[in-house]
Amino acid sequence: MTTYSDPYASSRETTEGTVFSVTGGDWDSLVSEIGESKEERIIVNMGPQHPSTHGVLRLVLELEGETVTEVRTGIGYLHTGIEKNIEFRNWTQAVTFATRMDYLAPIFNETAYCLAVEKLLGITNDVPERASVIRVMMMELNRISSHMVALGTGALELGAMGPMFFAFRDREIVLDTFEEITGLRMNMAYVRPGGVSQDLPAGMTVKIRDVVKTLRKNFEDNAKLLIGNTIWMKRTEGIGYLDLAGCTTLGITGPVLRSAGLPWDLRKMQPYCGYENYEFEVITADTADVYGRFLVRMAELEQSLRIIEQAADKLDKLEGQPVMVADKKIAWPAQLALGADGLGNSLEHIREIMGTSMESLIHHFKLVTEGFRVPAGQAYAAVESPRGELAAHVVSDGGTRPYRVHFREPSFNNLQSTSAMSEGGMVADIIGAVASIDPVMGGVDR
Amino acid sequence: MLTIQTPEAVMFWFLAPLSVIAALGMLLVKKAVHSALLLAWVMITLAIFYIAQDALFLGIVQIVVYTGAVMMLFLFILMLVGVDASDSLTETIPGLRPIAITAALGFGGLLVSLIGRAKLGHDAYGLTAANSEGNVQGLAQLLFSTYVWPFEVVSSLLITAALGAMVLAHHQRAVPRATQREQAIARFRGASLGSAAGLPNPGVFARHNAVDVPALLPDGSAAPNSISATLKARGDMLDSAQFELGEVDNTVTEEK
Amino acid sequence: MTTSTSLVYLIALPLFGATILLLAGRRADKWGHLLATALSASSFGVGLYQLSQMLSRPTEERAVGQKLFSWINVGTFNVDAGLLLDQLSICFVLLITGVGTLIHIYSISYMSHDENRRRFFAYLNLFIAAMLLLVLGDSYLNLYVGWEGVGLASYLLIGFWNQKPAYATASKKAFVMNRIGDMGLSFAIMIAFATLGTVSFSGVEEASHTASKAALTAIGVMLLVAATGKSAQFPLQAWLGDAMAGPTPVSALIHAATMVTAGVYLIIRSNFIFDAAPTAQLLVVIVGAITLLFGAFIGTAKDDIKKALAASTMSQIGYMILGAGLGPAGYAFAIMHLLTHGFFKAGMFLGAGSVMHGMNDQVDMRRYGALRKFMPITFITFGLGYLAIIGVPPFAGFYSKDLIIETAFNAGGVKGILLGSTALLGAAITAFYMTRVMVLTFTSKERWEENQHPHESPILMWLPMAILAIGSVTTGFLFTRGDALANWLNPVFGEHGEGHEEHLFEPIVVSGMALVAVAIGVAIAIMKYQLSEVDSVAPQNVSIFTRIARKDLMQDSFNEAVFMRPGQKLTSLLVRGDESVVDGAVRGIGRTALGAGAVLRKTQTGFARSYAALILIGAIALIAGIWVVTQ
Amino acid sequence: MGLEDKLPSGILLSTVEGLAGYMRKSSLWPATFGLACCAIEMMALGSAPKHDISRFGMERFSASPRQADLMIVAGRVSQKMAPVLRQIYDQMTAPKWVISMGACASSGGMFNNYAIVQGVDHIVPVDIYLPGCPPRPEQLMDAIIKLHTLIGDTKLGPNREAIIKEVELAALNAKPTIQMKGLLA
Amino acid sequence: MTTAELLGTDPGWIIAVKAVMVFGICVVATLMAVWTERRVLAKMQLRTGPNRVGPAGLLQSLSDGVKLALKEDIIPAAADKVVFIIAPIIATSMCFMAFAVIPMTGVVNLFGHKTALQLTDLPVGVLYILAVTSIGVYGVVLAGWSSGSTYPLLGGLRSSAQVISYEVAMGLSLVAVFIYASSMSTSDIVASQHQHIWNAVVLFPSFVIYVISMVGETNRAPFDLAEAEGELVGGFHTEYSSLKFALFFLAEYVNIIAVSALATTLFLGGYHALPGLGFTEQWLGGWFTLIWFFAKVNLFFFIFMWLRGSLPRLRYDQFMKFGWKVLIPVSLIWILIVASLRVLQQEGAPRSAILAFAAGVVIIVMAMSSLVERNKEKVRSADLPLGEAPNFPVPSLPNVQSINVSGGK
Amino acid sequence: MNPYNYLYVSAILFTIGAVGVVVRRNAIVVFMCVELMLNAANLSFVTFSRINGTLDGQVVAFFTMVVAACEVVVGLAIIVTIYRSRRSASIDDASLLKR
Repeated sequence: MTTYSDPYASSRETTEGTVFSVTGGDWDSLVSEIGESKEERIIVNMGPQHPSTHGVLRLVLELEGETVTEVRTGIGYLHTGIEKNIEFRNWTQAVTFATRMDYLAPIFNETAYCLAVEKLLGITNDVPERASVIRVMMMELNRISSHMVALGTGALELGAMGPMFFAFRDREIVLDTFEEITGLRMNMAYVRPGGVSQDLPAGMTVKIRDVVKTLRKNFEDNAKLLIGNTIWMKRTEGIGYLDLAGCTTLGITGPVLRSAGLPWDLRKMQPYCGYENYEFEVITADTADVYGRFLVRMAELEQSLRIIEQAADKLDKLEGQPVMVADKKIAWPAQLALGADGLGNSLEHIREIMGTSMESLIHHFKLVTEGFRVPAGQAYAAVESPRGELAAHVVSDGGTRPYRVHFREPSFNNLQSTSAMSEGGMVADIIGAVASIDPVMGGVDR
Repeated sequence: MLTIQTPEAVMFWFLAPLSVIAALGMLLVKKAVHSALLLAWVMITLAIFYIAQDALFLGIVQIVVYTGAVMMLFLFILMLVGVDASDSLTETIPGLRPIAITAALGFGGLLVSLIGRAKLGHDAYGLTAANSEGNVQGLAQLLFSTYVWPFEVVSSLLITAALGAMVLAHHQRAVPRATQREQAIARFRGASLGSAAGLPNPGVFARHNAVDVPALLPDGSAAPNSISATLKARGDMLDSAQFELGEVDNTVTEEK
Repeated sequence: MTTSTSLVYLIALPLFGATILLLAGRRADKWGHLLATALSASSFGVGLYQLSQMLSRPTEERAVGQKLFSWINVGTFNVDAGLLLDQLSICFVLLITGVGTLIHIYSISYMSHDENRRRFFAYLNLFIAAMLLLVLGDSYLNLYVGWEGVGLASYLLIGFWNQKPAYATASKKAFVMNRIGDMGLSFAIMIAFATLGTVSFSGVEEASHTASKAALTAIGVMLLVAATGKSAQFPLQAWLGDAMAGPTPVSALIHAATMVTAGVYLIIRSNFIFDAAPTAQLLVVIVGAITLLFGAFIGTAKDDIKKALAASTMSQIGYMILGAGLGPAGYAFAIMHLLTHGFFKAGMFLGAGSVMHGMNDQVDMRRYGALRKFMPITFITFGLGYLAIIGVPPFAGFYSKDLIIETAFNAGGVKGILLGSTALLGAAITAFYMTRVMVLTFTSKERWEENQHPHESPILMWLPMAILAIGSVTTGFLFTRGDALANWLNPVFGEHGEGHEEHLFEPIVVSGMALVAVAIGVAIAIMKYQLSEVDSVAPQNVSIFTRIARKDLMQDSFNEAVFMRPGQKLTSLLVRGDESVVDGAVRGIGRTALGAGAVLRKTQTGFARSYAALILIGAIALIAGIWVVTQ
Repeated sequence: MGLEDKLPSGILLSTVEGLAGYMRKSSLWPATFGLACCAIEMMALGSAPKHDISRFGMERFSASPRQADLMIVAGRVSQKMAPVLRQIYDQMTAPKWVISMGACASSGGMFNNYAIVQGVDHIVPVDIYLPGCPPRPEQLMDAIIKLHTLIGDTKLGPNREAIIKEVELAALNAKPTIQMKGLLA
Repeated sequence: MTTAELLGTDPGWIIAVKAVMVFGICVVATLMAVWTERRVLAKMQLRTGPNRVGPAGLLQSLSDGVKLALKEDIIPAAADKVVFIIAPIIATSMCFMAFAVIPMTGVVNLFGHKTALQLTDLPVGVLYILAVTSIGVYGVVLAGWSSGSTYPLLGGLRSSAQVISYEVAMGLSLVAVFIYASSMSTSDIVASQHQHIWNAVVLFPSFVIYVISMVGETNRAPFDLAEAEGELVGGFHTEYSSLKFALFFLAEYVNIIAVSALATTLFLGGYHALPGLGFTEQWLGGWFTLIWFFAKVNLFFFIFMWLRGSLPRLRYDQFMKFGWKVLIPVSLIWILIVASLRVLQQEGAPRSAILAFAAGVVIIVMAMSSLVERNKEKVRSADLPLGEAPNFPVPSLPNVQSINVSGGK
Repeated sequence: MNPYNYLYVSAILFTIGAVGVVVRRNAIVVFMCVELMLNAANLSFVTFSRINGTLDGQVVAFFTMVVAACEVVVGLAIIVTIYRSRRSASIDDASLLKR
């Protein structure tokens, strides 16, 4: 005899035959179960090597036709052990690791870390104003270069080739500026605990103003390429919806949060580096979709340009002031001016430490080989990176090396929203949704 | 009176065996897609036959309708329904196959011999006269005068069939599928926020990345919800135990 | 025949307006009424232009035609969609577009508070287009299209306020009753095609000389049925009263001036058929006579001002039908009465609308009274119409009605006396109930309810009324001056322009008799309503006649008893028969089949392929059979 | 490889070698394999109008490894990514080349830790090592041009086999690392 | 003498020569097209484009082709071998076959023989092209299926659905041309345009529909969903390498050229010069017509490039919706209009009636389109939807001045 | 050669189709065999048309094509529906007629 198994009816054998006891079910749940028949679903693996997953993000999709029913995000393919490595470097060297996390926003990584260290050291107010202004200017430039990548690749992934090239043209302009100031295009390790590694080259503010002018003009072109384009609107409007409740639940910050209507910007809410002295607006949108995020990023570019202009004005006023904290116990001893041979420190500096002061030499030696000591304790400092709240949580046991450094990386938090933004949409919408989050896997995996 | 030119004869003796072979092949191959391809080939040869027989329009329409639409539909359905399943060719109904083959031989033989014996009372005329104003024009003349009624009937049949197919194949959902927007809103208002950030992804670190391998939990056991419920239901799931690191020491000791 | 290319614009302009307004939807709310009015007016302009063209041509070339396209082309049956504008049509064209335009103008103001005014104007335009097609079509088939078109437009307009179930029912009733008439027309067309082989006016006219009398009589009777339906004649008159549910301008345009006269047009247009089929002609006369009394009786009992006017319309159209049935002698007079009636009745309806406008849509005349002081313009225009309809010289109605009465007496013999007396009686009753309306509404004492503030209507409303009033004063005189209209129309009625000239009474005597009858009617009405107190609620203890008249002379009960009940009986009989005989047989077969199936199912395996194999074997058997047979 | 391997050695072969090398180097389709910082510089090479890799006929970044000729390993390779990388490499069709872009890919760079593969040559054969952290686009372009020369000189058929034998022999004859006594010995 | 009669007199060797010429033209045109596309796109994107191989990089696409031929040829283990090999062959050969009925020149002198550069002139030439392209789809579907992996299968299904749907729209847009030319033969259609006016002018809606659907039919941006790199990696040809991939590549471009050539033939007067320039058969006729032909083909090809350079990709459902709910109904309505106009004309209706009809149609279309516009509704709200409150507390909006870029409060 | 040869081909193809319907179990293949039979019939029609010198045969073949298209559309829809509920396209599984 065949046995039937029925979830709603159990049966038992008695002497008079089989007796069924029907338990019954909730009709609504039954209906929804029927509605969610899983028969025609396929599982597709997207990434970690896929042209549209922003690096090495892996997405495991469950599709019903073209509709996405489930998204799992797989991360860790770029895990580099940066936080662990930092524990084995001194406080200053850690900057070179931190800068390589979110490789689109190196200055922000550095600043967040340095602000935290400065807090621990208690020198937050001793950082020279010129250094702060330079930091602000660099951060805003970096915000532009980062947004350019977000917009360009986002457009490319939705099939528009043109914007990509226009965006990278502008990004190159910014990177050239970085190179002129720091010597490197990316991963500069320019911001150091106590200030910045070196002053601006002469006449830089003039150039910066030129750059701002050029960029402002170029941004108009870029906007024209996409805003108002019917296909672009169709691909972005109402896609990847995530409302404010979702954002706050998942701890999402940055343009994604602002696209849901909350004007949350750390530069306004918890000003650092003297942001309270700049005039700029927080950009929000209320569509909570990909298009809103796109608009927010576009509009933030202009605000960044405004800040850069103000910073350039301030820099002109602060010409000649130091860019590193005065405390010689912390400040890197060198002036990092080039020597006559084009390498190394300036002759005056060498002459000073080698010739005039034995103490200087010892101090130099200790500082370079061992680094400065930081009082025991912990500090948390956050900055508003292009992707949201980027923060460093620094723990010191009083030694020359961090006991623990943890970064609160916005990409990591924001990436949690992938499944909320994609489930229920179409396959192609995932691309738009992920692009609108603009995750940087280097930051996610660290 | 019709005389058949040599080129047509050559074409016929070349293509006719090919089409018969293809038809036989369609009967015998295991994969349905191959059957479909062979049938498409038969249809194309028939189209060529039509064209050779002064039915130019019909030949082209044969390709458009049969090869282009009907067979494409078949391929579509084949891809939807069990893509790479090969059919078993063993017979399940006892005695059917010998009956079928005998019957077929008898049927074919009878047909052929009937055709051989058939007499028309006149020679083949050929279509030169009927096609004098053009094959398309001739057909149109007939279609829109003598056969206008069947034409209309057939067209309404076609519309009915299309509608019917849509109704049949339409997958009525018991509850409308929630849009992304609705899902995203409901997600953060549900009873639990446990899965608000999505489910974990499968794969064992640096050892196996496939979607059917459950991830490992810190204690080395497989994480049940790391692979899709659909795969689980279908039973397409590998045992991740083989990727476990047996020697992982799970004991925690105080660091000095 | 001369051809003209601009005829199509007559129809195309309002049709275009209707299309635009219907498609444009709400966005046209702001300008839709203006567009519709302008298009209607320009159609009128085209009509005037055509008239001037026509006048410039010699009499025999005045009819113009336009072939639009080849409509039906099956074997020997050819129908062109073509238009024909002759002296008869132009009268109608000008009436339709002229009065239509006035009513458009009136409606702008009348309907200004209705949120669906645009839709209303779309329907109005649609109606005008359809009506023009009706009178311009050059064959019965084209006429039929217009015929159905006005039916549709009328249906839409009566049911315009279809939120109210009663109004929706009224429109349905009108539609259904019209359908019966339409069946008549379609039968007539079919018979014409079957026996005469053509459906164009000219073709039928030609064929009517040689066709059998029976066929022509059949066609004539069917045409009469059609006419009774559309023109609300006995026995298909019941819908007209209910049709008053529509907005008042609709009543004025459709149910007084234009659509209801389509039947008259049809009969006159088919004069050649009726001339050749005296039996049918006699029927026409009878119907006309009955209806004119019928309508008049109803009119005396109605308290609803619009229904009273509707009854009057019915009665007046009875006059026209009567005239049309009197043969060549009456055609021109029927048309004349039609035209004058178009003016004064439309004017009176508009006046009624104006009164309702001022009285918060109150329609009960017993609730009116003494409105003369509050609505002087309405009073004057309505009064002019009133004088016209009761036939006081020199107003229009006097000329036209008087001529019909005269012709009726001239019909000869007993028939003539009967018809003439009927017409005379009708005139007296008309005078009675119209005076009643007039008195109850304007001159008697106030019987309003509380919170009524009667006031004069705005200029857009009274201007059309004024123009129509002028028409009702002057047209009769103009038409009869030197027999202008009769001569104008003569070519349409072909060779027999001059009829019998034997007079029963001298014309002046007839006029005198008519005036006396009118005077009696007026006098009774004034006595009864002006000089004595009128109840503001209709008294119930009245004579049986009044009661019957209030119930529209039992027409609905009649319909119910004669058509509905037997129909229901028949249906239920059929149902029972179906159940016992047909179903029984079916069930029996079913049972047999089930029994057989139970035996046969054992042979079924359910495998499609084994069935296929069986089919194959069957096919082999078949072919083998052929093989053997052809051996 | 394709049909060129069926050719006999001789003058014809060397002509074909030259031609094939020229064609191959002038149409080198990179697989998109961005990992970290270097990927951005790689994109800059491909996308920034200033650099414009399309001049060399390389703008067709191939999403499918089957159609790619060149894998630019741009960035640090984590232990978790290594099998994926190898799989992609295996899916590429011969002839294929690998540029190890940046310090991390070449040697693990500054990340000498548990997470990072210390040089991608542990997993796939590398043709060009490109230092820098990250290398500028110009550097990458230089590497590509150097690779072009390499490709242009690639031998085919019997010549190729001969070279393979030679290299293998040299490897066999080389002193084992354990016996080495310093850099130069 | 009509083209059909002219071609009927061709001896066998001329046909062979012409076949070779057509093949050669297609291949060379493809090579040039690839190069042009890369250069033009580069210009649109502020770049240079290929310029190393040959003069101005002209040989770039040749080297791509040779390189592909020299690559290793892989047949994946999961693939269905026979079909895997047949698929690219079907795809390529069919698009070449489409060229057989394209009239590329007027009467020319080929080796002393008067003929036209058109392989054959079928009375149902355009239908023939539709038939051949419908077989060409097999290449794509089979490639996707036979690869035995998910992305290609999805890509193959997408692409075949796309090609089939857009072929319907394309076929419908051609009906209007047939009605106006009273013929389905390509050369007749060219001739009728020469006598009257280009179909692109009279049948402008058909022209637009055709141009849109030809982009859809060839799987090109912004309709390149079948091979959408962003979603499906490479679509149906993901698993293909070496020559087989080169064949798909070739097929794609030959297809583009074929549809452009068909567009030229059906809508832009074929090989004839611009009307009104005074070009005649005698003066700048003959082989010069080939130049005109290719100038027009290139115009269409430029449209392809332009679209690719400037537009994002549509989503699949939007794309299918566009095809089925916009293009096909519009072409159906348009055919009805064209047919009615044509009948009116042939029945000799007065010009005013025709004009009135046309005006009426225009107004109806305008009215309907404006109705559609109205129904557009914007979904926007970051406000919390009514109903259950979120589980996680949502902060009240902080008192910070902000600019709302999406037009809200 | 004479045109009757086409009729022989037609007869053979028809027979093959008939056998296929009986022998194959995959519903889709069965359907394809039906299509083959229809096609074979069409070939006969076209040949008859040629033999008789009138186009009526071609018209009938034309109608056959339309009917075949209808049949395929509905048939395949049914197969898909069956497949949805029973996960099988074998016609032996759909033997519910028996009960």
